[in-house]
Amino acid sequence: PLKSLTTLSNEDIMRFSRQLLLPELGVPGQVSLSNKSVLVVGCGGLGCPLAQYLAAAGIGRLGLLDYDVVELSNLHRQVLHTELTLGQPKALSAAGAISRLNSAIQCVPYHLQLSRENAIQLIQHVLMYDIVADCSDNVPTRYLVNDACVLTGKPLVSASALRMEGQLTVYNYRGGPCYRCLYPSPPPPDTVTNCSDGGVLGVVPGIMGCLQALEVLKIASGQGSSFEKQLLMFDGQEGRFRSIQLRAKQAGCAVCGETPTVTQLQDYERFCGSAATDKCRRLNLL
Amino acid sequence: PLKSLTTLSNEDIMRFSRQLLLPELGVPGQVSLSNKSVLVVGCGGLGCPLAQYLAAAGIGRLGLLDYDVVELSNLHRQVLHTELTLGQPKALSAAGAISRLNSAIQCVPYHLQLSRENAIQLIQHVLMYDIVADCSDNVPTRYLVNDACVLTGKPLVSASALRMEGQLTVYNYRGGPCYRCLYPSPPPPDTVTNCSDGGVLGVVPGIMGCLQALEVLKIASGQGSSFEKQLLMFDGQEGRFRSIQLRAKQAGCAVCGETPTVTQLQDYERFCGSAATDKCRRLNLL
Amino acid sequence: MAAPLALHLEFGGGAELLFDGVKNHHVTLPGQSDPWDMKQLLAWIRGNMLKERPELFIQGDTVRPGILVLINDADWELMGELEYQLQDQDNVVFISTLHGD
Amino acid sequence: MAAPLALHLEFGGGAELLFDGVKNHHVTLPGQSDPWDMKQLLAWIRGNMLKERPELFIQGDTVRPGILVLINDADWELMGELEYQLQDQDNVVFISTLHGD
Ligand SMILES: [Zn+2]
Ligand SMILES: [Zn+2]
Repeated sequence: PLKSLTTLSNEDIMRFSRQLLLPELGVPGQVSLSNKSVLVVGCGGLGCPLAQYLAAAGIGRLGLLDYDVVELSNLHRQVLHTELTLGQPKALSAAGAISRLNSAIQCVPYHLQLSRENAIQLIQHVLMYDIVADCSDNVPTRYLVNDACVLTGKPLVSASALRMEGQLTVYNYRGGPCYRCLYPSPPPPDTVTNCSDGGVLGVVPGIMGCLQALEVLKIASGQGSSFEKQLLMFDGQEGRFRSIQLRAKQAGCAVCGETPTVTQLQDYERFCGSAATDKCRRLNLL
Repeated sequence: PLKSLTTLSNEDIMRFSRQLLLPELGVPGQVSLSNKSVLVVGCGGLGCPLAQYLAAAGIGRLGLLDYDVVELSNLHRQVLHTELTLGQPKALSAAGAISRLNSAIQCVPYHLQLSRENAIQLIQHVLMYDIVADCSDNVPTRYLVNDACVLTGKPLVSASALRMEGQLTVYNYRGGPCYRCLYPSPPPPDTVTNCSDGGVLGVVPGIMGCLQALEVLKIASGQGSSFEKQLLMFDGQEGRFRSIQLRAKQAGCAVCGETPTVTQLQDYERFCGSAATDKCRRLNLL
Repeated sequence: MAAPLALHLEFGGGAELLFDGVKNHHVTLPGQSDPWDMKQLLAWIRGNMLKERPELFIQGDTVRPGILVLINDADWELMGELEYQLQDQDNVVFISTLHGD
Repeated sequence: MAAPLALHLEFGGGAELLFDGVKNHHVTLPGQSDPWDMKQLLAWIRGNMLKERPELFIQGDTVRPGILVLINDADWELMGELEYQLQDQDNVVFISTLHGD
């Protein structure tokens, strides 16, 4: 756990002066940010802007988790990586960029493919963080991260993007639903499109990752979120946002319900019938 | 002007593969992006994410204009700058970061304080660009940039952010209003708050700059914008977006109307009664 | 005998690709003796709008996993799901969950 | 004699700071013989809601430069500006223009 600070250094006061002026944040909010840790699952199109703005704002510790290495086709949206870090693990490339922006942040890279085998390890990682941000690129990881957050009681700020659309919700927070409450069964594998298949305009995950960072900062500073029972939908082609009122936490949910059947992490690739990566191409129908 | 490309290189096809898949963009849209130039006025909280995503997406040339140097209090929101570029002109610091992300972009830094004296120079700069993005931090510059765009016939994608709120509109585009159509008279100087006075949560200009980049990309690729007669308002505290229908271009507008009185650039500091910087503190009332 | 029902149907998140890529559809359901409910609307969409591979949209008598249904900007779970009785001018959205980064 | 009028007034972009920092106000205008218009609403706000320095909000009989007025999510220029006749349950927004980066 982070050592608990109660004041800001003179350098912090200079660096954060423009946000210390905000009545919604102020010194107590800034101190709270510096005592919080956030696990970022996925250092791609969402994770890059998210980690960038969390580090800039002074979150105390960032865990950066990714299984992948930087490829040229990532650079149109994964803006922490550069031509010089092609081939490097994304978690390391992102950590390097973060420390150039704010060297005071504790940055912990995890170059790790999530699987049944390292599920216990993941739970232990999640336990060490206050908030989890799901920036992953595949369905099995989204169920895995959800279940890990419910089992450890952590709020999950989740965003996703594809083509010119994005979605954002906060799960498992203040009586709101978890991912499984909304989606008890995984989608049939041949209906799932990822960014490799369907494409994505890079700035769309940029917008969604920034919005995700804002909700993390609001939770971390004690303001609370606007999205624990809401889904924000963005259509970039029409330039349109829509907020949807979501169901409450479901009594019958397999993981957060009254009589849960999921009490430890499972084999999510088998559960979803697909791999925990966005690499292998599938039927490109939906 | 940019030399006109008609095809993509193999490296471009690799780099942009995920956005080439989009039917809204495709190869013609990508070729169009690579033939377009964008002048970014202000390399601060809006200009940084904007320039980052325009460069990542393959805009052919970026002009980066700023009068200021990087300070520690900028780093919570101006994410192209780093601890290593403290004290450097922002235009240069931003250009360096941009070329690490995409070395094929022509990046032209202008370290320049806009004033009556260099107005002719500004008009000549604007003439060389296809689209202008207003990311500036003060009222006189917003009128100056507006008038320069109207006089040269360029679309102006304008965003602003303060505290936890943001606003976005596209001016002077396809029959929509210009900034003066909406605001014929400048606000009294003692009602104007800037980020130095009022503060800003860093990720709020992050969100607005990304949204601004999306509209620039839509215009540059031929999709057109959603905001030429609309104002997008964002309230970050409530997590709420709202789209407002705006007035049409005004026949009586002093610069874009039927009998314009503003036919060349003026003294905007005198017109507004305030300086073209966000440095000098003013009454902190609104 | 109830009057015909005008609805605004929207498809998003990729679900529109099953409907010729068109996101917005204004449809009119014919008048019938009982009120229209969501279950009947799904059957009507299957019979009148879905061109091919209906199993990518409907499984059994409900939507397939991974599609969220919204009635007038609220999760249909809050509205009674399949039993919700449609009103004239209702807005019904079918949104495919996104998973990309 | 027209009935009292319930309005939802919103202030944003900093304009709320003139109203104790409160963005949302539900107000009821008393019944009067003629319909209420925007000009009268501004005078009513000045007399009943503005605590100090009214010139930061109102100049002459209209809002000061740099404040945009929206009636039911449309620019008031489209609605007749000061002459617009208010309806019960109207939503009126006063938004201060932002200039920061
Ligand atoms: Zn649940
Ligand atoms: Zn005009």
